[in-house]
Amino acid sequence: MKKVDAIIKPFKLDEVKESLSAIGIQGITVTEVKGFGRQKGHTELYRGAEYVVDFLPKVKLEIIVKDDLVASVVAAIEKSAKTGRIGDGKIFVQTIDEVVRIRTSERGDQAI
Amino acid sequence: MKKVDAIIKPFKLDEVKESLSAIGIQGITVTEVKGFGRQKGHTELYRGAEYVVDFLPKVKLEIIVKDDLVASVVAAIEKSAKTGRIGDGKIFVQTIDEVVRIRTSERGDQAI
Amino acid sequence: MKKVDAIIKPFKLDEVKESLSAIGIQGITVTEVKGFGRQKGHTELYRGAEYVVDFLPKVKLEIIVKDDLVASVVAAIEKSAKTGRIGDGKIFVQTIDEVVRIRTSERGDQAI
Amino acid sequence: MRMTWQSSMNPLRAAGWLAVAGVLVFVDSAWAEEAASTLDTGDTAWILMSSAVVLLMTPALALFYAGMARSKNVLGTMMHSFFLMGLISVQWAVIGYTMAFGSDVGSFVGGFDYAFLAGVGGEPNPDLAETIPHSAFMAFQMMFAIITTALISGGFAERMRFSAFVIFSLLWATLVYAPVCHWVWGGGWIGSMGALDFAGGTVVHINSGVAALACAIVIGPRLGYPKEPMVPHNLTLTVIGAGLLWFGWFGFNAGSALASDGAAANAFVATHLAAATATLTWCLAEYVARGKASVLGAASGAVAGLVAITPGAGFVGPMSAIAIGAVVGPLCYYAVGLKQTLGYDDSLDAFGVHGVGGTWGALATGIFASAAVGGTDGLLYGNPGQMWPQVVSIVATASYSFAMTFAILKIVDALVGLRVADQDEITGLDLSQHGEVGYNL
Amino acid sequence: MRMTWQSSMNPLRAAGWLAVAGVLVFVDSAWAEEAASTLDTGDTAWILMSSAVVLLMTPALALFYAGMARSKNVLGTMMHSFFLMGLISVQWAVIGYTMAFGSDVGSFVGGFDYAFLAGVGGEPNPDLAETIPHSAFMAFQMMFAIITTALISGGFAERMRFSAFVIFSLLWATLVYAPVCHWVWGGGWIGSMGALDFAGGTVVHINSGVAALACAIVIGPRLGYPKEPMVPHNLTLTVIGAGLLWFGWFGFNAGSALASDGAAANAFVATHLAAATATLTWCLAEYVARGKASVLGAASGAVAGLVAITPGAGFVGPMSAIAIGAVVGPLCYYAVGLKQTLGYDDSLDAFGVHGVGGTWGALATGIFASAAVGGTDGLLYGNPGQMWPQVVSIVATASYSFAMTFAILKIVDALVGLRVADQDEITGLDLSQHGEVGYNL
Amino acid sequence: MRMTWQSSMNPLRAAGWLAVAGVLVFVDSAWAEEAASTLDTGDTAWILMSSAVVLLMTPALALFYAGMARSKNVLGTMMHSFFLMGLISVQWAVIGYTMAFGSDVGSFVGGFDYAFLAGVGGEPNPDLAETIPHSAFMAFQMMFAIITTALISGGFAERMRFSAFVIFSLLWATLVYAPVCHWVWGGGWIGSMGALDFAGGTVVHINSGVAALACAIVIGPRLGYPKEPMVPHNLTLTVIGAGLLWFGWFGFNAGSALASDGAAANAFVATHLAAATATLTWCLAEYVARGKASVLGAASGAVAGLVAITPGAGFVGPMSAIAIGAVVGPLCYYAVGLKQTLGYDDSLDAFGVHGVGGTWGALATGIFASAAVGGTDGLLYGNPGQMWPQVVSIVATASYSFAMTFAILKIVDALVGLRVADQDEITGLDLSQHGEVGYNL
Ligand SMILES: Nc1ncnc2c1ncn2[C@@H]1O[C@H](COP(=O)(O)OP(=O)(O)O)[C@@H](O)[C@H]1O
Ligand SMILES: Nc1ncnc2c1ncn2[C@@H]1O[C@H](COP(=O)(O)OP(=O)(O)O)[C@@H](O)[C@H]1O
Ligand SMILES: Nc1ncnc2c1ncn2[C@@H]1O[C@H](COP(=O)(O)OP(=O)(O)O)[C@@H](O)[C@H]1O
Repeated sequence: MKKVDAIIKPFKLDEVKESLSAIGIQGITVTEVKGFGRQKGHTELYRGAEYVVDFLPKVKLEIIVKDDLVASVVAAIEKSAKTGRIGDGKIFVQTIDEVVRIRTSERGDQAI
Repeated sequence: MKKVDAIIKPFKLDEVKESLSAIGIQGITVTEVKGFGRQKGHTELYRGAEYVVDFLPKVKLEIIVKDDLVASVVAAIEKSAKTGRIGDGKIFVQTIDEVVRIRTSERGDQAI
Repeated sequence: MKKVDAIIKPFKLDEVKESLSAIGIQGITVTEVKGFGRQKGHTELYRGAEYVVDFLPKVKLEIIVKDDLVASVVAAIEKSAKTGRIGDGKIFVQTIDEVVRIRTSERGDQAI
Repeated sequence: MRMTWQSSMNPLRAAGWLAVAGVLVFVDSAWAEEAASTLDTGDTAWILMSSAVVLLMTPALALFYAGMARSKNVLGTMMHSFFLMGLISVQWAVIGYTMAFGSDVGSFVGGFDYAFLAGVGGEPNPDLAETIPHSAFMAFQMMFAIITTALISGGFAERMRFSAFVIFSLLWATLVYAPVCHWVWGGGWIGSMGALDFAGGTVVHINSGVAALACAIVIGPRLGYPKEPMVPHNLTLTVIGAGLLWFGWFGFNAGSALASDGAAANAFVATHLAAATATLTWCLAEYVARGKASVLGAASGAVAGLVAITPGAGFVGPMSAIAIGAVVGPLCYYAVGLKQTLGYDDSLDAFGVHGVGGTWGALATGIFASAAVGGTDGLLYGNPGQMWPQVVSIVATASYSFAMTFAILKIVDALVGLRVADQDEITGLDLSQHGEVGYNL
Repeated sequence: MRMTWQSSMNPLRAAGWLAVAGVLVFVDSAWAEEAASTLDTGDTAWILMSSAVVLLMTPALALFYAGMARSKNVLGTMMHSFFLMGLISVQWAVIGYTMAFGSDVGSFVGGFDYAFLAGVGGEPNPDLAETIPHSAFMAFQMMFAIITTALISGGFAERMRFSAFVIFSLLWATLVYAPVCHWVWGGGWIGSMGALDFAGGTVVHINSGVAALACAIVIGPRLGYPKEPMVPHNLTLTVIGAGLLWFGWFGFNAGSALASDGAAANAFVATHLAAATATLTWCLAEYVARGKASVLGAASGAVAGLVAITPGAGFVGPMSAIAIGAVVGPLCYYAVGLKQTLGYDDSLDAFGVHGVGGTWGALATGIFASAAVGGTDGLLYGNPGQMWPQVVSIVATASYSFAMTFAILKIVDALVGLRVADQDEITGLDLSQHGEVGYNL
Repeated sequence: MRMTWQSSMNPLRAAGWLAVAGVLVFVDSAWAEEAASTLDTGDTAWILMSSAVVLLMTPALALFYAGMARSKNVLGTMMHSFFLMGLISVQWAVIGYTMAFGSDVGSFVGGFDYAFLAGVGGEPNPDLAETIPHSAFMAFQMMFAIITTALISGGFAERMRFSAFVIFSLLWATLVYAPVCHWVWGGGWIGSMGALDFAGGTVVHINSGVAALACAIVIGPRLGYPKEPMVPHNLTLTVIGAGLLWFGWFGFNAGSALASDGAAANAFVATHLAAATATLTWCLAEYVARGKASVLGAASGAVAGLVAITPGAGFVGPMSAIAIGAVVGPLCYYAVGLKQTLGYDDSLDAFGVHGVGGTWGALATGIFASAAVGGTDGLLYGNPGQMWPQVVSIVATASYSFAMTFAILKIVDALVGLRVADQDEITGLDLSQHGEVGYNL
């Protein structure tokens, strides 16, 4: 089993969720994060004082999938999250040793 | 060393924390997340317009443990987080290569 | 490729970010988390009722790096996040199977 | 998320309303008879503005309470106040006002002379207030009925079914507030026996505080109470609320002079000084007990001081007001702790502050009243006899309020069920009762 | 984050202001002629305080609206109200007041007699208000100009360029508000034909509501509307706003009596009861349609009730006020759904509430007016002829407002562009237009 | 989280309070002597309501300031205002009022005639205000003492020990506010020399602004300042605060007429127009310097305008008010940047806005005063001599305030330590000083 993490632009969340649903993904965990990267931040002004903010709002998706689904999940995210502009984000894939569904105590692929 | 991630219902947090304390776990990192899964969302109404919200509030726990504790940690979470109703959440286990305690620069099992 | 996770004290974030920038790190994803650990919590009082709060605000950094940078990243974090007082936090290192840059579809080390 | 809209406009319903309107217009016609005017523009300005600021106390209470609730109940808690600006206002116009201030029936309740506000117009009614329009007097009193009913919600916050809340509030305002108001201010037996209550120590605070206690007992504690922490979710709301309450209370107490004169000014000063002193002494009590004074303590102390001075505002001098405030701070600080000892869940301390503070205020009025200020001397000025009507008014109001509230709750429980389902309580009132959430930050 | 500061003080600029000041002082000198005073201190107190609470309605509107916007636009939405307290006040002092209340020119607009407030001093101007200072009357009316212009922003919220907003508001207040105000209250043709508008059903609500509709149509829907969910980000702000609006509306409507008397008291009562009833009936409509009443519904209903009673507050009795409020709740509940059917994006329902509610109010005034209350009978009291001026005033105001707003928008679009760039809309107005963010919690 | 409760009610403490009360009642008795009344109900209504809205300015300031603080200090910052509604009110009743308005002692301070409010009752005191109750005058002035002391907290926000704050405030109100108030309004030397200060340019704004500067210097910058970003945590609070401040300022300035007449109306208009203009010109300065106008800028400009017009509100005409506001917007915009150049940390710009804006206002009063408005001409009306007392009053107030504040701070530092421990500053005042947190969203 694999865990796919995707850092995306917040306004793309609904679109990505729908493209994942479309390929049969039934579970996603979403976290609001702040990203620091090549995309440059913005400037805020308060009473004349200027603050450069480097951290931009991003959304992180975590999706546990069976090994054979990884490629299609990555492809779905890539397609739906892309704007082509800097800051579109990253996808990371990791190996998971075990999955448990708390409600049923199922393990492994069944539990996803 | 392993990292155990658990996605649970928010109101179960205190109970899970206590059951983990009870088996000697001394460190947990908690994140507020939103979960999309089989548990269906709810409807919100604003001035007659209806919005279906699919993302539900969940809490994610991350716990780093020595390999031999994984089974009991998973069991403790399973037991304390279970309500038997859909949406109870998942547990994921991953392998960790290295752990460092910042304060002391200890590494490995000592650092947990 | 590796993922370095660091749980640090919130007021150290800027310093850590700068020390990472200094060694050439160009991407960081940051999450606000709550930590339970050896550092003891605080007491809150509301109309005479006393609540002991065990969870403390922490910040989690996730940084994906090429294998050969792991040691220097860990060292940079250790140095800049350390206060020497309990609760300074942890660093965890994990292996990553694949990285994708959404904007360009680059993979692997290029994508970091 | 997806968004849909179902249009289901029903023209018949609109027509129905218009028919009802026709009937009501008939009532309005009765309302035009005029008498020779003794109206004073200054007094009228003062009472109109006082009415407006007392109305503002209800949204202020919504904020004060909602800040102490948990995030998932922020709107539900606000609704307990805000909705009553609708419900009780209409109830008051239809039946409440006349039951409180209509011609006396057996010293217990007012007759139906002013039902549907018949005869309540722009001319003064000298029996009630000589120099202001009768309708201004009615409006001023209306705001009291609203906030008194809203205060009770502190006792059942975070767990009552909304439909039960609506029925309960309507019955309570009619069967408890209106009669007790009549007893004290409308020509009923408590006023007649000489009990002093300038702006509502019994009518408003003991009445609502004791009702809240009955609610807390009958409805039972919140799920998880007291094991789970239930801490205020946004104290900035509570501070805004407390600030606006303090502001509104000037209308409440000094407006109760029903004129813009020295008596109003003295009530204004007494009100302010009691609030100020209780702010200090609640903080002091916290500091002595725990080593830290808190903002919630300061806000709570202010409200406790305002409660305590309410019955005496027009009867006591400024130094007495300071004394009254000084006592009520620590008194209520300790009183709000009682619930943990005794096991009921008066969630937002409506009884602890309004019941206890109001009782102290009613007693203190008997103690500190000075003929030089408001025409009647109290215990400290050599008239111990004043304590008797004060005690009687406290006991009568508390007993009646407790018994009637208890009975109403039982009826409402039988009708629709007082309490939300456990799952709904866990989800929160905002989503389960109202289908909306407070924050999407 | 990094912080820098660039000092660029320009002494010439300060000098320029002082030069301008010199000229203006000359104008102020003209302003001192005095007449025998008939000033009443009670009336003056009432109008001054009413002016203050009507001013407060504009920050209240900022809160009411901003709570319904998305988090990234909270400040931008507030700015649409707050900034106008600056802009329209100065506009009013310079040119707006005299265009509205200066000596009549062709029944259409006021002449320049009061430009720069020349002659608007502390003595009463008996043509406008006999017992209060002329400057108090001017100030009271100024607050109306501000909030009317601010109300429009509900139609273009979350997407208008700030510079476009500034120019639009200035032109609108001058070319639309001032003349329409003159038509109705300043001696113009609508007032002369006998149309009843006590406190601004046409001048304020139809005028701004229809302008908002024009804005929504011309500027187009928000990016993603209606597919993406756009839910209120902080309803506690909306509730605070609604509470303060209700409070302020007492000054708005009862202050429009321009005296502290029975008429003011009756307007006060009518205002309150209509708001109360509409709170209930909007909730009822929600309950019937969806099974749940909401806090946003209660707040919206309150505002709809206040809108609807505005033109009739001084002309109808309390039971008629209840009828007016009862109708407007469901009416506006369904009206705000129209935008989804018809496809425009009246983002915060300025047209749905103010346009529709104001129209009902203007009609209802013709229906329910009673000579016993305000000197004129309406349809239900046997004077169907009153409906005619009411309908004319509605149609004229709506047509003029729509056409002029449309034209102004086109001009502003040509000048600076009405709408922010897509990327700026996605980022939000707070950061893109104002360089700041609402929350760092 | 775990919850516990320790009950430690002490009956002796309650008894102690009652004993104190007994003594105070004795004082109240003295307070009943009455004179022939010249009370005007309209004036009284106006001053009572003005007092209420000026009281509201202190919670408004709590919001205004707290929104600009960081999240961890939101409650601590609010406490700096809210707690003073308790502390300074009692101080004023006991000693402050008499030191300000008691019979003059050497042109420097008032005698003890009104200590414990002896003799301050419902009848007018013709020496102070002929047509309103003496107690209303006292209450009105009390609100000024509270907010002036609260304003200072902008200079030491986010780092002062709470105990130090309490002692400092008490000493400052007694040793600085009361005498300066006496100098200007209580019969002291500044008033006698003919300096014009209608509502507190020197007494309130220069006084508190300069004190804040002393505080910022003595207590030192916040940890991490100016390297770490310290951005406002919740500007919605700041906007609510600014809206309520603007509202309250009508009571502050127009109430200072001490009557409900043309002078009050003119002060009302001047106040509003200066605030409006400064809102625009602060935004304009931002736009010129950075290309963007901000909501914080608009709110700051409004407050700066209100500050600047305070001393002249009753002396200048409306166009002069516009000129005064026009200058103060850019002036304060640049002044708040000074701290970065000069290196002190006036955290919430109490000096930058109140010190600088108040100084400009005091000068501008000398420039723009017109005999036609308030009885005295200024520079522009041919009386350059008026500048002299204005300058003297500025210099005297600023010097006295700076020196005394400095001394008081040194004493308080020696007594309890001015500043919290570093660790507590990092944690935040809310938790470290008050044991509570602002938000659990
Ligand atoms: N090496 C990295 N480790 C962790 N997160 C990263 C890394 N690089 C980028 N990110 C995340 O991805 C986001 C987008 O990256 P950025 O460099 O701005 O643009 P792009 O994705 O177009 O390369 C960042 O805001 C950050 O959250
Ligand atoms: N495949 C998955 N990947 C990541 N998170 C998941 C996955 N499946 C479920 N989750 C998380 O677990 C939560 C509960 O899952 P759900 O399917 O609703 O019920 P259950 O846990 O009973 O199967 C979800 O809200 C989501 O946060
Ligand atoms: N075993 C663990 N698993 C996950 N997170 C941990 C673990 N131990 C500590 N942490 C995180 O690190 C933070 C600091 O740990 P703590 O034990 O308080 O002090 P120290 O880092 O000095 O040992 C905790 O608040 C928690 O967020």
